[in-house]
Amino acid sequence: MSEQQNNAELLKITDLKTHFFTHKGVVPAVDGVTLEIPKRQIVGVVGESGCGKSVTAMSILQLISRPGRIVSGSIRLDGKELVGAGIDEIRELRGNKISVIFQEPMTSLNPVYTVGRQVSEAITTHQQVSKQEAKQRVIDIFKAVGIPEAEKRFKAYPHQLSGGLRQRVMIGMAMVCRPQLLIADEPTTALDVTIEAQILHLMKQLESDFGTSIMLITHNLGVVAEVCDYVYVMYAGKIMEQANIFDLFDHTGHPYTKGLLQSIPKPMAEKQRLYNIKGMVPNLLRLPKGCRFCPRCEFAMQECHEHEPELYDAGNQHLVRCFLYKNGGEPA
Amino acid sequence: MAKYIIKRVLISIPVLIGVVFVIFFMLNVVPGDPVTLMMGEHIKPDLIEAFRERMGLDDPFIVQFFNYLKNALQGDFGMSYKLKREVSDLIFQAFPQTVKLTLSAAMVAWLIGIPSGIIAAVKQNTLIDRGFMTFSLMGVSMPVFWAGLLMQYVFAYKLGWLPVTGYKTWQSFIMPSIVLGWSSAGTIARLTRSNLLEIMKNDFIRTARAKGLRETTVVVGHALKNAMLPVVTMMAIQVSSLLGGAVMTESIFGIPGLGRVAVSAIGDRDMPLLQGTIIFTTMLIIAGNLIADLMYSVLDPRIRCE
Amino acid sequence: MQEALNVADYVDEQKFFCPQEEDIEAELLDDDSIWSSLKGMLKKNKLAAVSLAIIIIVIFMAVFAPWVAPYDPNFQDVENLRFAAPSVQHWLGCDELGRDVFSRLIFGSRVSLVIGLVPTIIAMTIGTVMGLMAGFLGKRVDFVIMRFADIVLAFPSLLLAMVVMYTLGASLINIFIALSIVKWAGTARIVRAQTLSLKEKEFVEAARSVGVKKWTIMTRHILPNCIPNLIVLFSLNIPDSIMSESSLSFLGIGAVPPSTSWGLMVYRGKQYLFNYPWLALAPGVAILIVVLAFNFLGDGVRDALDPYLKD
Amino acid sequence: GSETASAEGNKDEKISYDNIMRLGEVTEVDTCDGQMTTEYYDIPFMIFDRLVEATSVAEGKSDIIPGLAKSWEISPDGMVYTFKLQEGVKFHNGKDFTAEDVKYTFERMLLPETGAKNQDFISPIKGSQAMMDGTAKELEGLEIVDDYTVKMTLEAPFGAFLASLATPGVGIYDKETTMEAGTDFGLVAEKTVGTGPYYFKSWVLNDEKIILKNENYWRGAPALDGISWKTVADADTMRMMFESGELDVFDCDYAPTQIGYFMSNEKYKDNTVVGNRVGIYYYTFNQNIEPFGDVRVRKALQMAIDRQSILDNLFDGRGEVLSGIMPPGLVGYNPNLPEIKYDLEAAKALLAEAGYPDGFEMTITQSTDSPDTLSRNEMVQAQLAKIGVKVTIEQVDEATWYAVRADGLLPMYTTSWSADFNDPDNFLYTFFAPGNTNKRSFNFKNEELSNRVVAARAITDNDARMAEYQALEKAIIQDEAAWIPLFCKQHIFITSDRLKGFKVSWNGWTSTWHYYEGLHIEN
Amino acid sequence: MTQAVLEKNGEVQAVKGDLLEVDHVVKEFKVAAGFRKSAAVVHAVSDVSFTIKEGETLAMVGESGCGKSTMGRLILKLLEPTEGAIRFEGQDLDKLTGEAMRHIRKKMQIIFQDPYASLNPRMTVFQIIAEPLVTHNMFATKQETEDRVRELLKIVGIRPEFINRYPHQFSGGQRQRIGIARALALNPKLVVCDEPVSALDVSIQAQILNLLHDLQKDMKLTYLFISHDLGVVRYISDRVCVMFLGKLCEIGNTEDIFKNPIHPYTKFLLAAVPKPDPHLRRENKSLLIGEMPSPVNPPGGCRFHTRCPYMTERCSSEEPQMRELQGRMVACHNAENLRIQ
Ligand SMILES: Nc1ncnc2c1ncn2[C@@H]1O[C@H](COP(=O)(O)OP(=O)(O)OP(=O)(O)O)[C@@H](O)[C@H]1O
Ligand SMILES: Nc1ncnc2c1ncn2[C@@H]1O[C@H](COP(=O)(O)OP(=O)(O)OP(=O)(O)O)[C@@H](O)[C@H]1O
Ligand SMILES: [Mg+2]
Ligand SMILES: [Mg+2]
Repeated sequence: MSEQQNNAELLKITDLKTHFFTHKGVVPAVDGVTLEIPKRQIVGVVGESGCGKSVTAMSILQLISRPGRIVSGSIRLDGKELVGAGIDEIRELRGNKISVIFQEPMTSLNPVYTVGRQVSEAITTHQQVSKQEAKQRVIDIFKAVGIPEAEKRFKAYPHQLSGGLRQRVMIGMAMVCRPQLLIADEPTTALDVTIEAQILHLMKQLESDFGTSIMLITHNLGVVAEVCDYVYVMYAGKIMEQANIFDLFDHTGHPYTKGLLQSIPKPMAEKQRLYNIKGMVPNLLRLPKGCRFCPRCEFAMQECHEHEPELYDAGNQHLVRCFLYKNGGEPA
Repeated sequence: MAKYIIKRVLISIPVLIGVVFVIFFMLNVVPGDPVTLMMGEHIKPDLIEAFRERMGLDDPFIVQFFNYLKNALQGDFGMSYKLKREVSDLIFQAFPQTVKLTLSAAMVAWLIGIPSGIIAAVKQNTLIDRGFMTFSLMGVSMPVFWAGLLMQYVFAYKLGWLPVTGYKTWQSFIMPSIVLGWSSAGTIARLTRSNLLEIMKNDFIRTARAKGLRETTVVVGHALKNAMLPVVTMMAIQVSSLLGGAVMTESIFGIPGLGRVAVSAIGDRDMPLLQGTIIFTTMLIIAGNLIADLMYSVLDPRIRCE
Repeated sequence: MQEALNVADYVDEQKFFCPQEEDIEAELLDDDSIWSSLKGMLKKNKLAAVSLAIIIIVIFMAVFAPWVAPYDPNFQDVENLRFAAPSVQHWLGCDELGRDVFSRLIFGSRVSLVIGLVPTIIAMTIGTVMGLMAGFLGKRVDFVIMRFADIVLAFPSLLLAMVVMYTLGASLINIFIALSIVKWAGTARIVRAQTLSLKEKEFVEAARSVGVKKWTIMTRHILPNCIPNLIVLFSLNIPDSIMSESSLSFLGIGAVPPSTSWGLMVYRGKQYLFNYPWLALAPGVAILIVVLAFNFLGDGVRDALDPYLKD
Repeated sequence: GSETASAEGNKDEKISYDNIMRLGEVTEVDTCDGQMTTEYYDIPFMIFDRLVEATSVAEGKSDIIPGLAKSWEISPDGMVYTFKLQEGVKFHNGKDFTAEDVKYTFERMLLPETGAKNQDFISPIKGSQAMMDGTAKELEGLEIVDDYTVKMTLEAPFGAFLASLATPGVGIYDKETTMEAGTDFGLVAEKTVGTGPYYFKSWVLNDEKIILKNENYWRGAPALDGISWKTVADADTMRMMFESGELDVFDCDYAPTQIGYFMSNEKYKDNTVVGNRVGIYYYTFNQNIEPFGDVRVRKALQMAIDRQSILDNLFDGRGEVLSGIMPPGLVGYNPNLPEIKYDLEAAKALLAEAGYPDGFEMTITQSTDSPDTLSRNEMVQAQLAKIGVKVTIEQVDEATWYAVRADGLLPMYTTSWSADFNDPDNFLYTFFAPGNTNKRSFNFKNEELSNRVVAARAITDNDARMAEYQALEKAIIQDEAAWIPLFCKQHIFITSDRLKGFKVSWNGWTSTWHYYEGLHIEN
Repeated sequence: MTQAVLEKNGEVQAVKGDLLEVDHVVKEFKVAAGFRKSAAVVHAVSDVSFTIKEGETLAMVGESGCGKSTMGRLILKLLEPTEGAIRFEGQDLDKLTGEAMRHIRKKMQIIFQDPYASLNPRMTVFQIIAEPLVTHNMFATKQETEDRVRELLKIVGIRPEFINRYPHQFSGGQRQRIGIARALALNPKLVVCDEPVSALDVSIQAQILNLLHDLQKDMKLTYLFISHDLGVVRYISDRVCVMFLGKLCEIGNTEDIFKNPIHPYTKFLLAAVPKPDPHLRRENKSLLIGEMPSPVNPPGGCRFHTRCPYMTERCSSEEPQMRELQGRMVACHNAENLRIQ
C-alpha cells in the first residue's frame, strides 16, 4: 500500500477479537478481523446472518454489552487507539465523530419522546449550544435528509412517522454532528424496495456532501453493488475476502463469495435450479478445524480440513482467505 | 379528554352495580338474621316481622336490590343497622382518613419501590441488586399487623419518637404509611426492575448510547419513562391492595377510617353499612384506575391523542 | 401421488441441499426448554437457588411433620412449660399452654403451605380457563367474563375475602373458596392478554388453516404457550395467598383450630410480644422467610422464562 | 334551642387532656342510649342519673342509695313504690327535671317502636306487658302524684325491684329533648342529655368519645374535667399506648394473659386496682344434643375439667373456683355449696355408666375473634381428651354465634356473666327461666325447676327468697348439672401515676358512676 | 370444471384451468385508534379480482402493508371477506361451512414468512406435521401417521430421526422446511406462500426456492407466492400481480411485466431493485418520492396518484378500472401513453 493511501485511512481495525462469554461457552463472534475504512469511501461488510458483522461494528464504539467484550486487537480512529480508552473518551466519539444507524427504524427510536428532542440531544450532548440553535440545526438536518415539513416533524413522536421517515430521522440523528464515520448496520433491510432506493441514494449523497466515510453492513449483495467502493466478506467471525467492488463481482475469489453471488436468483430465460451453498453457518461454539468454510465448500482439499488459511493477496488489494490463492492470482 | 373521562366513568357504573349485586347476594345467603341482631333478643316475633316489612326486608331479593340501587343513586345509602346512623354520614366521616393513609402509603411505596427497582436493575444480579430487592420485598413478606406492632414497639414504645396511634397530626401518619407503603413497595420495585431490564434491551437504548449519552442519562432519561408505563398501571391495582392493608393498619394505628368501618360492618352483619363502604372503596379503586389511565396517556404519546 | 414420489430416489437426488448431520447434531445441543432455562437461572442466581432450597426444606418439614417435629404440637404441659423460653429441649420455647412452638411451627407450615398452594391452584385454573375462553372466543363470552373479572378486581381484595369468609364461615375450605374467588380474575386478565397475542401468531393460523377445532387450538397451541407465564404467576401467587391467610387470621377469620397456621400463631402470639417475644417472632419470621423465598424464586423464574430478560 | 347552638359553636375548641381521664376501648359502641344496649354502660352511667344508685359499701357488697329519688316508700305487700324526687335538678341543657321525665323515660323503654333492650329491669311494673305488646300507650302502674312524686305499682311483688332500678339502663332522660332528638338520641352528643355529673361532649366514630364535667351537677361538680374513651381496636396497641402514657387506665380484661406481667412489675406495683367481678365463667351444655341429655355425662364433664388449672394459667390465678351459679358478692351467695371435685376416675366411671366408656365426639363453638376464649377452649379440649372425649373447636363469627344461640342450636360454649343488679334473680332468671334457657342454647329440660325460678321472683320474704335461690342453685347445677361453673375472677386495672382514687364498682364493672366520686388527677 | 365456473361468460381459457377465483374481494378492518378517537377503518384489500390456474405460480408483489398477507388469509378463509367472493374449484368459500369447509381446507395450505412464529414452540416436529393428518383422520394408527411424517420430512430434506425434536432446535432454514412439510401433509392443491424466504439468508433462500420449485414439479402444486423481493418473484413465478394500497395495479406474465412494466408503480418498483452487479449502477436512478399513503384514508381516485409523476386530472377523481392491455391487465388511465415510453 502506498504512503498516500495510508494517510487517507480514517479507521483501522487490526486483528480484532470480540468474544461472548456465555454459560454455554465462549462465542468468538469476531475472531481476528482486520479492516480499514479510508476517508470519503463507502465500505461494505457482507455475510450471512450471525457471521459477526454487527459485533464488529459495535466493537468500534464499544457498544458490546455483557457477556461480550473485546478480547484483543486494536481499533484506531485517525491514529488514536480506541481499545482500552476510557469510557468518557469513547462517549465523546459516539454520535460525534462516529455515529451509527441501525436496522430497525421502528424500535431504534424512543417511543415516548419527540424525534426532535431525540435528535437535538445528540447535539447538546457534545456541543454547548442553545436549545434554540440545536432546534434549528435539527430542522436543517431534517431538511437535508429529505424529511418533508421538517418543522412540523420536529414535534412528532416516532409512532407518527412511517418506517422510511423514521430511518431518515435516524440518519439525521447520526449526521447532525457531522461525523467522520457513519456505521450503517443494515439500514435498509426492514424497508421496502422503493424506500430502500431512496435511503441508499441519500447515503451516497451524504458521503459526497459531508465527506463522511460509511461502513455499510448488509447481507444484500445488490445493495453492496449499488453503493459500495470496497467490500469485506465475513464468514463466522473472520474476513474471508476483501476487494474493491468491481473485483469482487468480476473476479470473485473465495468459494463462499461465489456461492453467495450464485445463490441470488437471476432472471433466466429458463427456470433452472438455483445454486446454493450446502449446509449452514456453523455454530460458533463448535467451529470446524481448519478453514471455517470447508465443510460447506465444494473445493475443499485435504489441507483445508487441517489448517486455517490466511488472507492471501490476489493482487490489486484483493485478499482471499483460501488455500486456492496461496500462491496469489487466479486459483490454482 | 373530558369526554374520555366521562366515558370511563360511565363504563364503571355497571361494574359498581355488579359489585353491589355481589355483596347483596352474598349477604343474603348468610345465616344470622340482621334484624334479630339489631332489635335485641327481647323483642316479640311479630314485631320483628313488622320491622322487616317496614324495612322492605321481606321483599324478594331482586326488589330489595333495585330499591337499594334507586336510593343509592339519590345519595341515600340507608341507615346502619348497628350504629343507626346514615351510612353516608359514617362513610364521609371515615373517608378522608383512609384517603390520607392510602395516599401517603402509596407515596412511601413509590419512594421505596422505584429507586430500589432502578438500582437493582442497573446492578442486575449483583449483591446490590439482591440487597435492594430483599429490602423492598421484606415489606410484602411481613404481615402488616406484625410489622406495625414491631414498629410501634420500637419507635413509639421503646424510643418514644412517635405516637403509638392517632391520626390528627402528620407524625401519627408516619408509621402507618411506612408499614402499609412498604407492604406494596416490593411489588413496585419488582415491576420497575423487570421493566427497566426489559426496556434496557431495546434498540432505542442502544441508539441513546450510540449518541454518546452518559449511562445515567440513558437509564433515567430514556429507559425510565418507558419502564414506568406498566408501573403506573400497577398503581391502580395497588390501590386495591393498599385499601385491603388499610383495614389492618387502621386497626393497629387507631385511625378511624373506612377499613375500620368495613371490618365492624362485616362483623355486625350491618348490610347497609357494608354495602356503602364497599361501594365507596370500589369507587376509590375505580378512581385509581382512571387516574392511572390518565397518567399513562400523559406518559405514553402512543396512547395520547394527536 | 404416491407413485409419483419414489421417496428414496427423490431424497437421493436432493441430497445436496440436505443439511449436514453434524450441524444439526450440534444445533440440537442448544436446548432452550423451560427446564434448562430454570436450571441455568438457578446456577446463576444464588438467591433463587437458596430460596428453592428453603422452600423444599419447608415442604419437606410440612409433609413429614410428624417425624420432623420433636413434640406433639397439641401436647400441653401448662404446669411446667407455660411460656418456657427457648432452650435446647424447646428450640423456640413454649406457648401459653405449654406447647412446643417449634413443633407447632412445623405443623403450622402445613396449613400455611396448603393455603398457599390450593387456592392458588384453584384460582389459576379457573382464571386460565376463563382467560383462554375470553381471549380466544372473544365477543360475548369475552365481554361477560371480563366484566365479572372487572367486578372482582374492583373489590378491595381483602374485604372481598372477608365478606366471603363471613358469609361462609371460617374454615379451611372456605379460605380456599374465598381466596380463589378473589384471585382468579388477575390470572384471567393475564391469560386473556396472552391469548389475544398468541391468537394472532402464525402457528395458530396454520392450525386454523388446516381446520383444527377451536378447543384443540386452545388446549394444544395457546395453553402450552401460556405456561411460562403461568409458572411465574404461580410462584408469585403463593406468597400472596400465605399473606392473605395471615391477614384473615388477624381479623379472626383465618385458619381454624386445632389446625394452626403461621398467621394464626402470629396473631395469637402478638399479645405476648413484650414478654415472650418468641411466640410471635418465630412464626412471623417463618412467614417472612418463606414468603421472601417464594418471591425470590418467582423473580428468578420470571427472569429465566421472560425472553426479554434472557442474556 | 340556644344551648344546642352554642354547643355546636364550640365544636372546634381544643380540649386539654390535663385533667381528663383517658380510657381505652377495643370495640366501638353502637349507642350511648342506655335503654338500647345491653353491653355498653360507661357513658350512660355518667351522663344520666337513675332514681336510685347502687353503691359499693365493701368489696363485692352494695347498697342502694338515693339518686334522683331522694326517698321512697314501699308498701308492706311489696306492691307499691312511692318515690320522692329531688327538686331543683336541671338537665345539661338547663331544663328542669320533673316526674314527667320519669314517666316518659319508663314508657319510652317499653314502647315497641323504641326497640329498647332493657325492658326486663322495669317489666315488673304493672301494665308493662301491655305496653310491650303494643296494646297500651301508657304505663298503667306508673302514676305521677305531683311534679316531684311518682308512684309505681307492680304486677307482683319483686324483691329486686329497687336494685334493678339502679341499673344503667334506667337512667332518666329529658322528655322534651329526647323526643326532639328522635333516633339521634344516644348518637349525637349534643342531643343526648341527662342530669349526670358529666355531659356528652363529642363522639367521633371509631376514634374517641368525650364527656366533660357538669359544673352545675346537683351533687356538686366532679373533680375531673372529663373522661375520654379512645377506641383502640387492637388490645396490644392499647397496652402500648397505656405504657407510653397515652392512656390513664389499662383494663387487664383486654389482655388477661398480661396480668402476671403487670402484677409482678415494680413500676406498676402501686398502680394496680383490683376488684372482684360479681360474675361467673361457665361452660354450657345443650341438652338437645346427645349425649348431653344424660345427666351422668354432664356430671362427668363437670368433674373432668381442671378449673383451677385454667384459672391459674390463663388468669394468673386471680379468682376463685365456683361450684354454683351465684358468685361471691351477690346477695344470696352460698359459701357452703358442696364443691364439684376435679376427679378423672369418677368422671370416667360415670361416662362408662352412661355407655360411653371410650368417650365421644363433641363440639365447642366460639366466636372467631377471641384468642382468650380459644386458649380456654384448647385447655378444655386437652383436659377432656383425658377421659376420651374428643373436642372439636368450631369458630364462627360473632353475629352467627348469637343468632345460632338464640335459636337454641349452639353446642357447648363458654362465656361469662356478671351482675347488672345485686340480686340472684339477675342470674337464675336470666339463665333458667323457661324460654331463656332455650335462647341461650341450654335447653334445660327440668320444667319444675324452671317454673320455680319464675315463682321465686314473687316471694316477698327476702330470706325465704334467698333460701329458695340457694336450693334452686344446688338442684340445677349440682343435681341436674345443667352447666359447668368455672370461676369468678378479679377485675384488674392498671392506672397511670397521675390518676388517683380509681375504684372498681361493687360488681366489678368498669362502668360505674363512681367515676364521679373521689377520682382525680395529680399532674 | 364445476357449474359455477362454467356459467361465467367470457375468458374461456381462464375458466378451463381456474383453481381459484378471487372475485371483487374487499376486506376492511375496524380498529380502535388512539385515546379519544373512535374506531377507524383500515381498507386492507379493496375490490381485488384475479384467478389462479391449476399448476401455475402467481406471484403477488407490493410494498409493506399493501394487503398481500390479508389477501392470502382471505383465500384460506382465515379471514372473512367484507365483500366479494372467493371460489376454490368453483365453490364459494363463503357459503361453505362445517364438513364441506373442512374438506376444502385439505386442498389449501399456507407457508408463512417467519420460521420462528409459524411453528408452535411447545410441539415436537412430529406433532406439528401430524396435526393436519390427525385433524382430518387421514390414518387409522399412529404408526401410519408417523410413517407419513417421516416421509414428509425426507421430502423436505430433514433427517427423519429428528421427528421428536422441538422447533427451537433447528435453524431458520430447517424450520421453514418443517413448515413446508406441514403444508404438504394433506397433499394440497394450492399453497399460499406468504413471503416464505424473506427471513432467510441468500444461501438458505436458494435451498428453499429450489425445494419449492421441485415440489411444484413433482406434486403439481399451485402457488400463490407473496413476496416483495422481485428477484425471487421473477425466478419463481409464471404470472405476477402487483398490488398497491389494497388494489391491484397490474397482472400479467412475469417476463412481460419485468421486461415491459406498464403501470407507473410497477415501473418504479422494478427500477428500485438494487442489481447485484456494480456495472449496472445508475447514478441517477428514477426514484419514487414519498411514502405510502395510509390504508385508513386511502387517496381518492387512483390510489397511486399522490406519488405518480404521470398524474393527470382524471387520476385524482376517477378510479381506474382493470383493463386488458397487451395481454395483461392494468389499472391506469394513462397506460396507453406510458407504454410508448
Ligand atoms: N449477547 C450475545 N451473547 C452471545 N452471543 C452473541 C451475542 N450477541 C451476538 N452474539 C453472537 O455473535 C455472532 C455474531 O452476531 P452479529 O450480530 O454480529 O451477526 P450479524 O452478522 O450482524 O448477523 P445479522 O445479519 O443477523 O445481523 C452470532 O453468532 C451471535 O450468536
Ligand atoms: N387484523 C387486523 N386488524 C387491523 N388491521 C389489519 C389487520 N391485519 C392487517 N391489517 C392492516 O391491513 C393492511 C394490510 O396488511 P397486510 O398484512 O395484508 O399487508 P402486507 O402487504 O402483507 O404487508 P407486509 O409486506 O408488511 O407483510 C395493513 O395496513 C395492516 O395494518
Ligand atoms: Mg446484525
Ligand atoms: Mg405480509
